[in-house]
Amino acid sequence: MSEQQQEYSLKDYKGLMPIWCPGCGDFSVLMALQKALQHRQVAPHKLAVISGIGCSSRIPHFINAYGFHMVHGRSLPSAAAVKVVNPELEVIAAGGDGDGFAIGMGHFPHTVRRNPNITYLVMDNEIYGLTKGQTSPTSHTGLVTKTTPWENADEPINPIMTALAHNCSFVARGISTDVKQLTQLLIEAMEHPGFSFVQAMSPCLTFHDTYEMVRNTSKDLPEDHDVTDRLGAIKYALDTDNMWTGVFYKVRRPTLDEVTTRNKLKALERNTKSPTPLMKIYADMGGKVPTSTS
Amino acid sequence: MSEQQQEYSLKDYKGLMPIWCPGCGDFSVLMALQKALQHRQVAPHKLAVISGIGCSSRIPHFINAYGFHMVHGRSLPSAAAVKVVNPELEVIAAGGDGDGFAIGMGHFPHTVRRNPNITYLVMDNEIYGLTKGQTSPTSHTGLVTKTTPWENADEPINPIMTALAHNCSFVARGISTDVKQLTQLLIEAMEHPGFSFVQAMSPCLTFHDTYEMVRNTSKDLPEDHDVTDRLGAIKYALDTDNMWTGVFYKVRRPTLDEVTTRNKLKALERNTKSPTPLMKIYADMGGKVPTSTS
Amino acid sequence: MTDKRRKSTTIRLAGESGEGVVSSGQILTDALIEQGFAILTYQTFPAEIKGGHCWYQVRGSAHPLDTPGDRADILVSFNQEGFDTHIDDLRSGGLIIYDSDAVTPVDVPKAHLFPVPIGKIAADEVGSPRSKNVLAAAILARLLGLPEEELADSVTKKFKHKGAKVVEVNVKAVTAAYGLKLPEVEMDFALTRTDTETAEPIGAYAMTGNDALVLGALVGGCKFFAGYPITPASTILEAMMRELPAWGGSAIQAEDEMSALTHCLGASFAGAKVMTATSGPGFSLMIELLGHASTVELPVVIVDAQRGGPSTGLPTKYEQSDLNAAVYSGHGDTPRIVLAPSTVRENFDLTVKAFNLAEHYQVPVILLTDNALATRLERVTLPDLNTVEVEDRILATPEPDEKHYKRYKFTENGVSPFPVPGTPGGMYVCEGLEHDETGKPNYTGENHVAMNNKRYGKLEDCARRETGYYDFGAVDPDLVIVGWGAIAGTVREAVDRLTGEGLHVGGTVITMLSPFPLAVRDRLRKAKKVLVVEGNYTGQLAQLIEAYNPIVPEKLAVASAGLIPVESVEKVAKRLLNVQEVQVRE
Amino acid sequence: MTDKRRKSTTIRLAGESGEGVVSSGQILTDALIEQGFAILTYQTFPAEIKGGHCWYQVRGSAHPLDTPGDRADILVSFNQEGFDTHIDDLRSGGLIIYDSDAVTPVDVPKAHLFPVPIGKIAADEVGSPRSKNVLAAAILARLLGLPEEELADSVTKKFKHKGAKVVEVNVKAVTAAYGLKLPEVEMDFALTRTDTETAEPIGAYAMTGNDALVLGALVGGCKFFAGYPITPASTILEAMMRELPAWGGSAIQAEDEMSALTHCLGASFAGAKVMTATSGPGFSLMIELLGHASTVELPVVIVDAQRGGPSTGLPTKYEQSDLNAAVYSGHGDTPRIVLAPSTVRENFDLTVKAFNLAEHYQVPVILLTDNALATRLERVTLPDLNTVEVEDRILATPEPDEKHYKRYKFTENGVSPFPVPGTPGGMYVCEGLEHDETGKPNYTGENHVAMNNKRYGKLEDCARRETGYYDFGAVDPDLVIVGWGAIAGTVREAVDRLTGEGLHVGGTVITMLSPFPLAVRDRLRKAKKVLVVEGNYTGQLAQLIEAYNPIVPEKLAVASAGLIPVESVEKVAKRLLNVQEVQVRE
Ligand SMILES: Cc1ncc(C[n+]2csc(CCOP(=O)(O)OP(=O)(O)O)c2C)c(N)n1
Ligand SMILES: Cc1ncc(C[n+]2csc(CCOP(=O)(O)OP(=O)(O)O)c2C)c(N)n1
Ligand code: SF4
Ligand code: SF4
Ligand SMILES: [Mg+2]
Ligand SMILES: [Mg+2]
Repeated sequence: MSEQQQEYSLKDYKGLMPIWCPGCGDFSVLMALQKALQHRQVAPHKLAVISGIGCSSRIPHFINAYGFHMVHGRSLPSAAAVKVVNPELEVIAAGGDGDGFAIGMGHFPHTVRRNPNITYLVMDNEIYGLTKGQTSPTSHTGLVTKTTPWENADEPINPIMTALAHNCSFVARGISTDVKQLTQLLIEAMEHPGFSFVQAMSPCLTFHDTYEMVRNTSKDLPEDHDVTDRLGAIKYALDTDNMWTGVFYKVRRPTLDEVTTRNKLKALERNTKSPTPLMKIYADMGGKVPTSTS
Repeated sequence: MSEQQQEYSLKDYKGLMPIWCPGCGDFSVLMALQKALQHRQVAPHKLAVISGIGCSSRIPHFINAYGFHMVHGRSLPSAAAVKVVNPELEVIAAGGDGDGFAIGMGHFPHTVRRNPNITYLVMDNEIYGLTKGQTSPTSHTGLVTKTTPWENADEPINPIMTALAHNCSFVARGISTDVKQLTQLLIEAMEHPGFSFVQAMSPCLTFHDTYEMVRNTSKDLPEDHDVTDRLGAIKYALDTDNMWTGVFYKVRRPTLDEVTTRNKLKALERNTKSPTPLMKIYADMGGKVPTSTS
Repeated sequence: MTDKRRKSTTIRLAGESGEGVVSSGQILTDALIEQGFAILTYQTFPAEIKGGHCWYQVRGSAHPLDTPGDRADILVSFNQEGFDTHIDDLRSGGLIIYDSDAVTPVDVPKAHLFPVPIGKIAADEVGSPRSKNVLAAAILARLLGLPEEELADSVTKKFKHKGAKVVEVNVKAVTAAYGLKLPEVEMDFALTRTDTETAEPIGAYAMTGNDALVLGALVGGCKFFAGYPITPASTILEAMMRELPAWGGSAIQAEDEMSALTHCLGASFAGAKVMTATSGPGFSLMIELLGHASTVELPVVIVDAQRGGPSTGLPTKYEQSDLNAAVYSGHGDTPRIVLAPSTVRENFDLTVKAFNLAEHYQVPVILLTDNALATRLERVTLPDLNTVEVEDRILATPEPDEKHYKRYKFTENGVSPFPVPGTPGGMYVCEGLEHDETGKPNYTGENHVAMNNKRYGKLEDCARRETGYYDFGAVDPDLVIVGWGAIAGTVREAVDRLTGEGLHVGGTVITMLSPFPLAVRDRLRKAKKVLVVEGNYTGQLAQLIEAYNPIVPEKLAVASAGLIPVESVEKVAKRLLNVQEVQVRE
Repeated sequence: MTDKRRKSTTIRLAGESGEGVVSSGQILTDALIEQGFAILTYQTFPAEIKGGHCWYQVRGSAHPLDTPGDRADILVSFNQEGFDTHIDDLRSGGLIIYDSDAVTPVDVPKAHLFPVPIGKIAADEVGSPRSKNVLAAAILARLLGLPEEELADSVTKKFKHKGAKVVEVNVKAVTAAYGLKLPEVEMDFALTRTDTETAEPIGAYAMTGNDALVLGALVGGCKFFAGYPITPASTILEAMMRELPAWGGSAIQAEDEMSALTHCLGASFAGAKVMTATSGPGFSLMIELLGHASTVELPVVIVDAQRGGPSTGLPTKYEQSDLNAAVYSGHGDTPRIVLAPSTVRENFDLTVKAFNLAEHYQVPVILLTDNALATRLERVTLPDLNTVEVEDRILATPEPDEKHYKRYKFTENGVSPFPVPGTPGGMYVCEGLEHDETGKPNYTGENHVAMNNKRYGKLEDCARRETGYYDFGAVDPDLVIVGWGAIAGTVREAVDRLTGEGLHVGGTVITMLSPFPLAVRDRLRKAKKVLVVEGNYTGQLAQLIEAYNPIVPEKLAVASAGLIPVESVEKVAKRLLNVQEVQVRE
């Protein structure tokens, strides 16, 4: 491999053998992600994949990369911090609909607000897979599961709408059955500077087979959809007849890593004239004050 | 008082003396709430006010009612449960922007989804008051506070937009300086069957005086705004030039308490023919099986 | 040796998840249940959804059982991994049944081999490869002495809803199994009911620990439940979602564990009896709210069905390592009651008690069960409802125009009558800041001391009223073996065996971990030696006993993703007693 | 009596929040600092934003101080409540200064009264009602022996930024104060510097505990911080937001405490030294993540600045009741290190140590401070940077094309070299499920035992390397008084006084609560009596010592929203020694 150092093949992104059920949508999502990584020639050792808990959240093990299997629902804050500390890494947060929009819901809007330059991939099967088939926040109203024997009565979470509500800087939806489009979306998401949210519809054959629903309702966003038009994107997000796929919205805002880097530069510059209170004491103690030129 | 049992005066809603700073917007919000309660002649002992932690969240003490001062950020799930257990109570959840949209953010969309028939009043001062002036999730970009000496870089949370994104069944905004309108909004909110969200702009004189901003940008929603038009409401919510006040949106969905009551009736009816597995054992043990007619 | 020990047979099935290991075990278990035998099972699933190694153990007897058994009398293995992994756990002289087309037995000392081409018979003779499970179950049933017709009946009942064709195939599998030539084995696996008349009742129901717990909650008056799925507590949530409406209550699937407990606190504030159920990671998330419940004095039952920790840990494995978390978690001085059932029946009883204590003392009660107890199927007796005591909260009866109602009134035992919202004159604020008797915030030292006295006074009263442990074995023991939770069955069985050998050994099972049952001290002090047995790494109960007792208990603390074998306990006990040399007559 | 005790004067100011109580105390404190005296303050704010009773205490001396003093030598009260609430805390023979227009002194035994129409002088004579604070400060400065010009200089410096007019008014207030006729008092309040040459250095900086802690973190190499505001840890967050960029790092205000710690874990995974800071309620929310850090073996420093608990509790009061939470919280067997500084200087030192231990052992380190320590201003010596040891994480150096890198490699002391993401060949999954050496999930019993051994092995190594406590007082003590945290100063001062009276008393301050410093045992066992002093209700340290030691320590556990007075400790100590009769010469 050392001869082709510069060229990563698809197999360079393969980790352990996935342990998903045969037919699980997550296989295709994993494939799309690996293809996107290969397309972008991300060095595996410069890649960090961070997930929560769930079938889908097992994904770090299946990719040859630095992985972090966080607790349930908290992939985003750690992924954002990884990027802050090391902006050179390609950082992917990944997980399920339960992980992201039930227990993890509190972190999503705030990560969107801070806009770290990372990609967030949600494998949405509208069910809790790992815990064997309970209703999830994206399960549709009326669904009967182990935990809704009297029918699910809740309005489902609309992840695309949620992202748009908080002015998420990149919002897209793909489906596991269209690996080509999903690959393209993931490439675009990684290339976008800022927080990129990709919802991948990824059916769970074992506990809630949504293949038919996905097949019947998914539709590419029209060519002429203006990805800078937030209200236009919202209209497509709210459409209950069609499950639109493609890039809904894209906007350039300062990223969290840009902001923290900018603050550092500002502060280091100020150190030369007026160091911070504790920096003064540090200098007294014999410490060397860091400045923008040092 | 026993002679006028049926008539509650404003003073019947007064609890302890508020301990807010002179000039705090929360005084007016409290006044509006008490007026709304009086207008609706809610019996104080049939009223439950549930809050989180913050200056604003002290409000249960200032109202003559059953109060619950929860931990920081978690008024909503407890308020919803109060209503489920006792649908005859008037249930108000109240708190601040930090309480509701920082630490409490995870519960807001899910409470909206379940649609309990309660009113949620957020006193939004765009700052953390009680902890003495740190940036809050609704603080505007660029704000300098004790925790953002290098300027707040985050996109603020838009509470109205957030509520609309999750199809909240009643969405309104008022301002502390217009007690009359706010009273009216609160009356309407309480009357609406379902989860009613009221954002009350309520400046913090001590740490972040937004009186001027509120005065200069607030504007009544036009008469002809259709409150059943979600997309129309979203347009007003996204307007960055004007801070629109009034009812943005209103929709009738089954409420959580209706759903739980319906499930009970369904289940009790079924008990007569086919009791649940554990109910069968219970009957064996000598228990009386409850039915819809018993 | 068997004279003192009651006859039982332990069977283990092992193979790849999805191969029929569990269903085969369940068919056998169901048949044993129908035939009126006591059973106790132990199962371990892979944490993955599909695939992975799994095994199922069932012990049957005509007498009540304390454990699922250590070593198997019969091992069934469908594949090589099952054979290799479990062969060492086969009792010497035991029998191993294996699929002769999938397994090559290597180096099996002191065991009898029974190779059967299970897969082939199922496919060729029975005509359905999926009938492997019935085939294996039927071979086992035959070894256990069940008549062919009875098993056929049981299988028929089980598959009836799948149609006549499926029933036919499976009955054919039974016939095939009963037609096989069995090997000669000196051990007699058949379950006998010779002394049924003198035997203790084995109970009418076969239930899992989780089901017994839910039944206990419903009988105890639970009217509100909120929970978030997590292994092995999900089945409690599922049962509650199904059952509660039929019992006139409501259940909610929350967005996380904090929301679950918060919902419960709201419902409790509104006057309902409430419960939530979770496992370690979810319990850790509830800690702030647990302290809140303690401070605002709201009754709530919190079930922690423990699994292997720390962190996400070993989600499908047994472990008892949340004791410290249950007893000590939470900032500040935070009183709570902690109960730990150790059998399926105790899961019922202690859940009722948990509700009674929560309501009586207006305090959070943590019920510590574990994965073994949660998932095991055990034959249990349930009490007549008339004998089950159910306590309700002491309600306040304020004057209708009372002002500043004293919700937190100081009383003899610290319990203040509770005003249900809706009651005229009882208005107060349920307050998590330190407060005075009316609920008004108050930060003076005197008040804080008085309120701590009030809150802990309730625990002290509880410690006086409740025993919180029980003893068995020798009256004046040289050694007391102490256990809690699922491992207590192991202690019971060990004490049984040791006393059967004439040794002066007693057992103590602690069922209340907080407030700590101080009377236990006397027993432990009097004993020459003390041995604490628990399924965790650091010896949490041992440390807890030490924290309250100036004695040094010996520890046997093992966290190895499985129950500690009775044998290990026996061995350490003998070492402590210096009786290694004692001759055990075979 | 004063021969053994060093000369100091303790002043308490009390009144309504916003009346100038705190600013007056601060002016005096600043002047004392400028004049080179040691100071140590204690303040308590109302938990409300405006209004409420508050008080400020400052003790000055030419010698280092251990506590802010029990009883006041001088009490200043601006209103009646201040007078009534604090009069009992005035030393017999002390002086009470009060606003004669606002206070009616009732029944004051053994105290000297000094009525001053403070408000009136400020309004009429000085010409500004707001100058009350300077006026009071100047009266106190005069009593403490500070020359008028020096105080005027200090006041000028302080108000310079507010313009010449404000300076003028305030200097006038100083003049007015120095013109007052003082009462005759037998006690001499003046601070003297007679023996400066032999005195211990009192240090160059007056810092709060929180500032010292932040400095310690920065010197220790902290490069990432995330936190959520909470009293009394908010000032750590604020300082970090301000400082970190200037030190080349980044700080984030998170949306809650779980996000804060999660951010930190991500940053630590990426290779940075990280810290978060909170108080009890926030700490309780972090428990699941604390266990995660422990399992995935990521270094992180978690500050819990304790306040009164449980629940939201007493947000602005001192209490040390999170020991159990720090040591035991979390499901499963979850190793962590817990350090507890007891002075502002130790806040610096132990924060550096916290980073060193976190990085060395790749383990979460909890730093338990408290409200008293966090907010007190204390004069401290800081070390020369060259003497401060800073440790870095042991980094992995994998082969660039290594496969299945063993992130969790078994080693002698359990510490495995750490691969920073970006390093070729080091790819692994940082895993919260139980895992093998490579990070791959593994649920076998053998692996779980081995990994528990590895994780706890690190703590055992730490217990061997670190002392974790220090002793003082009598060499062969009849009684050892044990303390931790802010209350340790009280123990030091008590031991000082008792030994000064010829009693054989020793002191022990425990600075590491986990792993428990076992060597402490020997000292405690040798002592005839042991007394544990701590600011909580249940006696958490006493229980912890007992959990690890077969001895019964006596308890003095008080949670009364204030430091336990030295006097109380003295009294119990004497009772234990049966020396009530000992004559103390005045
Ligand atoms: C704190 C906590 N609560 C609950 C769980 C149990 N749990 C694990 S995965 C999961 C949900 C999985 O659903 P989703 O995120 O949609 O992933 P999927 O399995 O469907 O891919 C739950 C509830 C846990 N591990 N931790
Ligand atoms: C778990 C927890 N974290 C932090 C705090 C500290 N805290 C109290 S109130 C508050 C924020 C208050 O802001 P907001 O909700 O906007 O209310 P306001 O005071 O502005 O009305 C914070 C951070 C707490 N009490 N509990
Ligand atoms: S349970 Fe569902 S989500 Fe999980 S691996 Fe199987 S198919 Fe996929
Ligand atoms: S600090 Fe601000 S929000 Fe709090 S009481 Fe004062 S003005 Fe109101
Ligand atoms: Mg899912
Ligand atoms: Mg606010």
